[in-house]
Formats: sequence, C-alpha cells, structure tokens
Amino acid sequence: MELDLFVRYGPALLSGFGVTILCWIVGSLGGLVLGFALACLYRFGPRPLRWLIQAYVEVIRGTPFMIQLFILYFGGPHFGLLLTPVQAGIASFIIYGSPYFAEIFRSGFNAIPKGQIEAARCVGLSEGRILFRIILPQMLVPTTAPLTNFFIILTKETAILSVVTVPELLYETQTMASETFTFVEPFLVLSLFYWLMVIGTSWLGDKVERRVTRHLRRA
Amino acid sequence: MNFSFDVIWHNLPYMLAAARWTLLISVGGMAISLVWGVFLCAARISRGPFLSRIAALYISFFRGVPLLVQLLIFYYMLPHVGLDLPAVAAAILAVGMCSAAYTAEILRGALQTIPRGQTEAALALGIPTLSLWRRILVPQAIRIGLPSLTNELILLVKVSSLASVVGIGELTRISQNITGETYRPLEIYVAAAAIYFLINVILSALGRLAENRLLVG
Amino acid sequence: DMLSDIKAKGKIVAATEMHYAPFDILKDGEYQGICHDLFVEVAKELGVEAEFLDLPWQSILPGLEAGKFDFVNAPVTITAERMSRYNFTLPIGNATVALAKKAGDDSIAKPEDIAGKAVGSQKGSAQLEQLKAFSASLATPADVREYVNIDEALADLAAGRIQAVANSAPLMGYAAVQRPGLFEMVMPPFGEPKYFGWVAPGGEDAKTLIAAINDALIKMHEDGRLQAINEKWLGSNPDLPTTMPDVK
Amino acid sequence: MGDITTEQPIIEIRNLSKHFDDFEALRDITLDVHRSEVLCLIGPSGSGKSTLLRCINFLEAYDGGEVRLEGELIGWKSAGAPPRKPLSGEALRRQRQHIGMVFQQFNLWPHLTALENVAEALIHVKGLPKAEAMTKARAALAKVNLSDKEANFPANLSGGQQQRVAIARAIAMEPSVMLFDEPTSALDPELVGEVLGVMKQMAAEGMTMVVVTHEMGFAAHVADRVAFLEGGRLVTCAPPADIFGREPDDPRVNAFLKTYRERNVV
Amino acid sequence: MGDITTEQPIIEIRNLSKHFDDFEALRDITLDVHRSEVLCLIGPSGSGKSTLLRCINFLEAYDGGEVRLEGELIGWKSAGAPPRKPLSGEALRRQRQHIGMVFQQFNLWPHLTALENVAEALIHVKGLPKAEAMTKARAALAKVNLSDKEANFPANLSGGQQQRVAIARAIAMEPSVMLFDEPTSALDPELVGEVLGVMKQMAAEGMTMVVVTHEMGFAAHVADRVAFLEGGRLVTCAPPADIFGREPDDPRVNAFLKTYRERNVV
Ligand SMILES: Nc1ncnc2c1ncn2[C@@H]1O[C@H](COP(=O)(O)OP(=O)(O)OP(=O)(O)O)[C@@H](O)[C@H]1O
Ligand SMILES: Nc1ncnc2c1ncn2[C@@H]1O[C@H](COP(=O)(O)OP(=O)(O)OP(=O)(O)O)[C@@H](O)[C@H]1O
Ligand SMILES: [Mg+2]
Ligand SMILES: [Mg+2]
Repeated sequence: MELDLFVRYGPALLSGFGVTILCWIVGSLGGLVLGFALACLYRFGPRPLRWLIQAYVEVIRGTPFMIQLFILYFGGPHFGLLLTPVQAGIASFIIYGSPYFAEIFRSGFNAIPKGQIEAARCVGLSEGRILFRIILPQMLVPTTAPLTNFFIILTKETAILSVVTVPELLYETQTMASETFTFVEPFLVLSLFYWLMVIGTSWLGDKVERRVTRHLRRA
Repeated sequence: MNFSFDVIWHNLPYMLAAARWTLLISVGGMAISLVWGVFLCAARISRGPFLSRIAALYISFFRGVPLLVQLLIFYYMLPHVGLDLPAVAAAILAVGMCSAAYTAEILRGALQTIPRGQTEAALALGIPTLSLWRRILVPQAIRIGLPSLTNELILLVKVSSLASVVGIGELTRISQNITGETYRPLEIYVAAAAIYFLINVILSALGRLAENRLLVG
Repeated sequence: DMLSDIKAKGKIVAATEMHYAPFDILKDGEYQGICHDLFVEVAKELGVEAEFLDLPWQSILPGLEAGKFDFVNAPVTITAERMSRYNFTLPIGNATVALAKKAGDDSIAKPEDIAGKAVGSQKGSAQLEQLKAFSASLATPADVREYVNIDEALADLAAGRIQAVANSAPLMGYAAVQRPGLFEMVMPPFGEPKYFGWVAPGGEDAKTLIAAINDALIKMHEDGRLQAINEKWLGSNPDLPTTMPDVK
Repeated sequence: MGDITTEQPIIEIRNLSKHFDDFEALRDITLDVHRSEVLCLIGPSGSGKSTLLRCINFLEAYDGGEVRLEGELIGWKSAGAPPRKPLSGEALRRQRQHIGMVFQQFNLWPHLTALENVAEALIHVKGLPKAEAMTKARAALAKVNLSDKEANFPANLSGGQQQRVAIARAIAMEPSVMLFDEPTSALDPELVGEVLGVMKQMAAEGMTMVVVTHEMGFAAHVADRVAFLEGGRLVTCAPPADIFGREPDDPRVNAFLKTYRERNVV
Repeated sequence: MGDITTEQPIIEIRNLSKHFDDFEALRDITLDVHRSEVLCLIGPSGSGKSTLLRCINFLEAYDGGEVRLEGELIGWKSAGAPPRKPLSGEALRRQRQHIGMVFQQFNLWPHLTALENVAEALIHVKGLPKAEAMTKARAALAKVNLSDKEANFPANLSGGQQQRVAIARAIAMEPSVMLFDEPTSALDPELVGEVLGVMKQMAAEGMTMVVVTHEMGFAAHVADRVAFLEGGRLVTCAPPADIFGREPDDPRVNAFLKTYRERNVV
C-alpha cells in the first residue's frame, strides 16, 4: 500500500467526503420530511389523493435512483430545467428517498393499537396533537430500525451522484484510482468513509431507539 | 431531443434476457435475506451476550461496508483463501447476506411492538421457542414490518445490478453496454427503468396483498 | 508460466468492458469491435480458443489479480505509470485525443476554438491529461469538466451543459457516425500521439505470453489482417507502430 | 351546549342499531338519560353494553337510529335513513369534549407516565398552563389513591392501578357526561368503595353518568336507574329497587341475578 | 414430576421476595399450597398478588427465597443466596408445562382466532394431531359458553368473551396447577357462576388452583383457604370462614372487607 497516495489525494478525498455528507444529510432529511407528509396524507387524505400517493410511491420506489437522476439531470434541460449537479443530486435524493420513508411510516401507523387513539379522541385531543404526541412517539418504536437502515442505504446511494459529476466521495476516489492505477487503496478509503457515516448513523439510531422504547423496559 | 422508440424496441429482447439474471439474483437473494434475517434477528435479541454480540457485529459489518466491496471480497478475495464460488452463487450469497442484516433490523424493530404479555402467555403454556417464533412472533413482526420489508426487497432488486462486477450481464450492465454502442442513454435507461418498475410493482403488490391478509385482529 | 498454462487449457479467457466503441461493443447481444476481431485472430495464432468476459472497469484489475481470467483485451492507454504495474502488449489502437461537438455548432471549427468553453472528458483518462495540457496552452483555458463515464459527458453535450467532449479519436469518430444529427467530430486530433495496448498481469510469469501475442500482432501487421480490421470499423488505417512506443 | 336547564334528557337514544358484518350487536335501542342521573347498564357478556357506550360518543358509527346529546345529533351530519355522512373531525371533537369515557381495556398511552396520561388533555384540550395542569392531574390521581405511582409508566402498574389512572384521566376533564365501562373490574372491594365515593360526589355535583358494570352491588347502590341489555336488545330499564327486588317481573333478569344472589350471601 | 401422592405440598413458597428497582413488590412470603386445594389470594390493588402468581411460574425472576413445585426449585438452578443462575429455557419450559395461567390482561394472541388461540398449545406443546386439538379446543370453548365465537379474532370479541378465551386456553392444557389472575373480572354474574362451576369441577378432579380475585363472594364459595396480601406481605392465610366471618381477627382484613359487606347487602 502506498501511503503517500493518501497524502497526495487527502484534501480532495476530504472535500469529496464533505460533499457526500452535505448531499446525504440535506437529501435524506428532506426525504424523511416529505415521506412523513406523504404517509400522513395517505392515512388521513381523501381517496383520490391516496391513489395518487400510492402511484407516486410505486413509480419512484420501483425505478433505480440512477435513472431518476439521469432523467432529471440530462432530460431536464430539454424541458428548460437546467440544474447544477449538486442541485440535481439533492433534489433527486429527496424525491428518491421519500416513498421509502413514506412506507416505513405507514407501517408505523399500523402498529398503534386503535384503542389509544380512541382514548385520545375521547378526551378531545386534536388530530394534530394525537399525531405528534400519541402516534409519532410510539410509531418510532418499530420504525427507528428501518429508518436507520434506510439512512445507511442512502449513504451509499450518494455514490451514484458521481455520474453527474457531483464531486462527492466516489468521484474523488475514482480520480485517485484512475490517475494512480490502484484499486485496493481507493476501495479501502471509500469503505472507511462510508463506514464512518454508517457507524454514526447506527449510533444515533440506537440513541433514538433507547429513548422511544423507554416505557417498554422493565425493572 | 428525438426520443427513439426504435432503439428500445430493437434492444428490448437483450434487455429482457438480462433481466432474467436480475430476477434470479433477486429472488435468490430474497430467500436468503428473509430466512437468514429471522435468525440474525433472533440472535441479536437473544439473552446470550455472545450470540447477540456476534449478530450485532455482523449487522454492523454488512450494513457498513459497501455491497460492491462485499461482492469483490466474495468473488475476488475468497479465491485467495481457497474458496472459489461461481459468479452467480457469489452474487446471490453476497446480496442475500447483506440484505439479511437490514431485514433483521426491520424485524427487531417490529418485534418491539408486540406486547410482552403475548410472549409470557406462550411461555406459561410451555410453547417451545421455535414455535413461539414461528407462530406468534414472526407472523406479527412481519405484519408490522411488511412495508419496510417490501422496501428492502425492492432495494435488493435494484442492488442486484452490482452483480455486474463479477461479470454477470444483468439488466443495468447490459443497458450500459447498449448505451455505449447506440449513444442513446435516455431511451435505454428509460426502458431499463420500466423493466425494474415492472418487477418492483409486482413485488409491491404482493407485499400489499400479504399486508391485507395479515392485517386482521 | 502463463503461456504454457493457457496452451495446456486450450483457451484464453480475456476480460474487457464491452462499452467502448468501436473497440468493444455489445451489439444485439453479441460482442464485437476492433479488440474482439483482433483478439480472435491473436488467439488463432496462439492456437487456443478465446473466451470473453464483460466486466465493469472497477473489477477488471482486481479480477486480473485474483486470477479470474488471464488477460485484459480492453484498450488501455499506454502510460509509464501503468507500465510499472502491468505488462502491456504492442499498440492495438490510436489513443490520441480528439474533440466532438454538437452537430451544427459553428463556433468550434478547430481544436483551438474550445478556448473559454466548457469541455468534458473522462476522469483519469490519458486523454484528459492531454486535454488539460492543450487547454493550458490556449490564451483563455477551457473549462474542463471530468466525468466518470464518457457516456455522461456525451449526454451533457446533448443537454447543452458543455460545448465539446474530448476522448480518443476513434471513439469520438464513432460517436459522430452513430448519432450524425447530434454529434460531429472536430478535426484534427491534437496533442501528443498516444496508443492503446492490452494488459497481462505484472511480473515475469506473463512475459512469454506478452511476447507470443506481440509476435502475433506483428504477423497480422505484415499480412494485412490488422489493417483490414481497422478499415472495417474506422474506415481508415491508424498506422500503428510495431515497436513499443516511448512513454514518459 | 351550555347550561340551559330544561326537562329535556341530556342523552336521547332512539331506535339505535349497530351491526358488525352480519352480527347484530345492538338492535332498536331506545333510552333516555337525564341530567345528573346515574344509569347503570347490566347484562350478560357480549350483550352489547360496551358497544352501546361506544355508540354514544361515536367511537362506533352506529348504522341505524339516533343518539342525541342535548338535542344535538351525535356523529352524523343529519338524522334519517342511511347512507348518512359523518361529521367532520373537528365537529366530532367538539361533541366529544362533553363526554368523558373510561374504557374496559383502559387504553392508557403506554409511553406517557401516569401523571402525563392525566395531564395531557388538561394542557392541550382545556388549555391549562402546564403547572396548573400538573396540580390538577395530581389531585385527580390522589382522588383514586394513586399519588405514589404518578411517575410509573402503565406497563409498570398493577391492573387496578392502570384502571385508576384511566378513571383519573377521564374525571380530570370534568365532562358533562361520563361513560364508564366496568370502571371497577380490576379494583379490590375497598377501592371500589372509594371510587364509588368519587362517583357519588360527581353525581351530586351534577354530572351525568352511564356505567356498565357487572357488580350488582355497585349498581344497586349507585344507580338512579338500571338498564338490562341482552343479545343487543334493551330488556328493561327501571329503578334498582325494581330490578334487584327479590322477584323482578322479568324472568330473564331474574335468572341473570340468581347465581349472583346465591353467591353473595356470605 | 408424575403422580406420586405424598403429604408434601404441591407448591412451597419460602421467604419469597421481589423488587422492581427500589420498589419492594413482595417481601418474605412463605406459603404452601396443597394438592387439589383452591387457594384464593385477596388484597388491595397493588399489593403484589399478580406478582406473586407470576413468580410461581417464573415469569418474574424472584430475587430472594424459593418457590418449589413438587419439591423442585422453580426457575433458578440452585437455591441459596443471589446471584443465582436461571434454568435453561428448555428446563423452564418443562416446569411451566405443569402450571397453567390465566392472565389479568388475558394476553390473547391477536392474530389468531379464538379457536386457534386455544388449539395452539395443544398442537405445539401436547403434540396432538391438528384435528384432535381442534376438537379439544372446541370442547374447552364450549365449557366457557363461547362456541359461537370460535372464529372471531380477539379484537372482535367483547371483554368478557376475551377473558373466557383466556380461561379456555389455559384449562384445555389440563395442567396440574392453575394460576388464575382475576379470572372473572370481566364476566357478568351469571357467567361467573358458570366459570365457578367449571373451576369447582376441576378442583374435584384434583387440580390445584391459586386464584387472585376481588370477588369476595367468589373467594368465600370456592376457596379452601384465603390468603390476604398487603403491601407485598402476607398478612394472613386461613379458611374462608375465618376470613369472612363477621369479625376476623385482623383489623386490616376487617377494614378491607367492610365496604364490600355494606355494599353487597342488597
Ligand atoms: N369489531 C367487532 N366485530 C365483530 N363482532 C364484534 C365486534 N365488536 C364486538 N363484537 C361482538 O358484539 C357483541 C357485543 O360486544 P360488546 O363488547 O358490546 O359486549 P359487552 O356487552 O360489552 O360484553 P362484556 O361484558 O363481555 O364486555 C359481542 O358478541 C362481540 O362478539
Ligand atoms: N415492572 C414493574 N416495575 C415497577 N413496579 C411494578 C412493576 N410491576 C408491578 N409493579 C408494582 O408492584 C406492585 C404490585 O403489583 P401487582 O401487579 O402484583 O399488584 P396486584 O396485587 O396484582 O394489584 P391489582 O389488584 O391492582 O392487579 C404495584 O404497586 C405495582 O405498581
Ligand atoms: Mg364490554
Ligand atoms: Mg394484578
């Protein structure tokens, strides 16, 4: 292994890592919020809206991210939508993630016993308050793990942004790989950085889960 | 931009043939993911500190390392230690074992919503652990986790495209090849997306069907 | 050594990325192109059967080292750095850099016209280095953008984000032929002359194999087979050297 | 609604019916509950008592007849034959604020402590400041003898303690009508006595109560009237003296009470 | 275990104690239950009755003392001072097969129908063939008067019906000891009579029962002995006549029963 490689490409790799983290955090949090909104609309909205949301979920979830990004970035200009790589990357990230998040939250809704919501309605709590105070905290019990899963999956989907020249981590490691004709080192670097993100995400997921399952722990 | 359906039409047979690999790897991977995922989940929440730590480590590794690297390890590194798997087997195994880590976590999350009393009732009756899991816990965990499990299986279908790194001409790979020759990426990728969509929509429909069946009681 | 192993097996397994026209093409489910045709002839000369694998670039070199196949018959630009790690054959194609522009774009008539314009090229390619050197020599340098694959660079050219794409002359020419209404080649190629070669694993084991393949290539030079194959795919003869070119 | 005092019953139930698929859970129930009255519902298991309570605050959308609270139709936009349109969520919420309920299965919120369970609606429905709500919630828990367990999550409470939290949660809201579904099923006799005391006091303060119970002694002591349900029908509704008198008119009611009488002569 | 008839009590509880964090739920309980005996546990809400039952089949790992079934220590590998090692799952399972339990909260499996809830253990513990298990399960449901609801899921059953499914599930297994946690809390008086009948019959057939109950009438009629718990301690354990006699010795027990007596004189 050639250590001087890391010295030479260190700054570029770090900046790539920064871009990856930016796209990942903004994109996945955006997707999380959009997904939650979709799940709520699906649950409480009128029937036609539900069909619409389901169609959206099926289409976006059913097609590869690369192709969505491709259509947005390369197809967009033909319809007058000229986005920069990072803009396109983040926008497509939000869109791509939202149906997965929506489905995870939908499963969370199913896990709340009906009686608890009835009790909340009986004392006159508003639907919004019921959602955020009664449903959401308990919904997180079964969904924190899948949410963590998906955040982790999204860390790796950031790699696809390289095809539209977002200077993210994979893009920079490929520069290193192709300029130096090495392959083990770039993969190692890549894995290390992803692993850092994954460890961070798991740690946070664990914290959240501990918090939301507090009431289930027994003395 | 002139969108050419001819190009799609001409290349569709090759893409469909490639999709068969995608399907094979996906279905094989799913089987491993679901079965192995249940065991992993059981190990993860078991009281034995050893088992649960091993499972946690497994999950951390398979979620942490990019699947691409896992595949390269399975196919290119294992021969160095004398384990030479055929490409398809390596792909199915890698995809399934990786996905199992996610499946296990989904199930673990879902299991936490099953009131403890239900397990206690089973214990009090003397129901063996295996039956407890098979008849009481897993069905309910799957019921609650189904949308997330469907998510995971759909992701698995998509991620099967990485099998190209071990030389399998699955759908994404073949689409790229065709693009390289026709210089019509938009057409070919849209067609590929449509095929993925078809597979995934069927999967999703099955998921919803199962959900409606299980959402009783 | 490798050569005798291959002869004993009676076949040579070669990997390439079937995604670099006109050298490697997967058309209608069949592997074709210059590298295909040349290598089939080379295998004949070796007296073995050729078997081809399609692999994405990132797993070709790991695969070669893991012994999953014997040889890389993809066009790899010959550079000094790469020669220190692997064994290269004699040149099998011209890798000199050339430009493609959008069809009908009058603002670019010759390579120098890219001054100040956005030009895409493939990340890590030798052609990118050439383009950068060329751009630096212009009064206003070009805005050089790096793409992971050349496909995306061409797609961005079509989308209008960039005004030209630089890659090896054969590839640019082939793109213009395939999408005549969309792309057009800018003549002439520029920069230093560069060549593509094939790659065998590094080390002594592969030296005899390389020698045998080089012999076959020279023989094909002499009997005109090599020229005929190039004529078939390029419509012209690239005039390849029969000795290892000097690389810095 | 407000405080208009009239002779009109506070709850009017007219020809109420409810089906679950093919199963007829309630059939043609007509019943009035008057202001400040305590009405006990008794009847065999599965006779529709819980369902009737749940129809009163529209947790079950009844499919025939009417339920009115102070003259206002509950749940549906208009009286008359089905199909009817249900009220909007907001309108329903307004109606339900006047009706408290204690569930047979308690339905506590497991992620909130006993105190939080009680305080939640005080803060977010009544709009009390947090400190005041806590004081009020503590008072309600004290009424049911549970001050020492206010920080426990429901899973860490005994059955009777959970039931008392549910009672405290409902009474803290001071609704004008309370629906109790077997509010003492998990309580020991001593506590039953205390809860009874609380309920008597609430009745004296003018609260109207509908109480499902299997404790005949409870019904006999607390009720102004007792309604007997069976197989989804209202068999009789009369003052307790008539029902629990040695030989009530209705043979069915008599049979129902027989084993109870035998057993409770200690 | 088997059928050895000895004078040894079937359940021996010695100096049992159990803590939840700082809270002492059971303290130094010593109590024997004899073969074919019906022991009723009474006491205020939160006094530790459920916890005591749950310690008997080791659903709560008790932290001090011993519980023995036919002389065999339950749950722990060895008697003596903590820390002790719990038995393996398989050994525990074997012990628990002899002890049936009806839970205070029923704990039915929501994804199985009433019939499936009852048949499950017959198939997977007793190893009966499916058809036979179903027949047996149907018989158990019939005993608690629930034949018409066998296909319902728990969510579609009334409270009392759920409780009866829970009873049927436990008795179908014919264990040698049954632990009932308020088995009639959701039942109407008539059904209480019937369930009582079933229990009396089981007792006559030699089953040992420990019954937590708040129904003093029930305890007075069924129990061979009545144990009174308070604040985690065993206050007294005596035949019902001594406990329910007009003035029991213990003032605490007397106070506990006072309101009950007053109310049930109808
Ligand atoms: N969701 C449902 N689907 C089908 N049947 C139901 C449903 N809910 C209740 N039932 C049936 O309706 C009948 C009345 O139920 P309800 O809960 O009102 O009885 P109850 O009088 O409260 O009985 P208990 O005293 O046992 O609580 C029962 O026979 C029950 O099986
Ligand atoms: N997991 C727990 N954590 C903390 N405290 C607990 C826990 N479980 C029970 N307790 C406390 O232990 C005491 C005894 O509980 P237990 O359930 O045994 O009471 P009980 O006698 O069955 O009462 P009830 O008649 O109300 O059912 C109660 O005060 C309860 O709050
Ligand atoms: Mg009821
Ligand atoms: Mg209890």
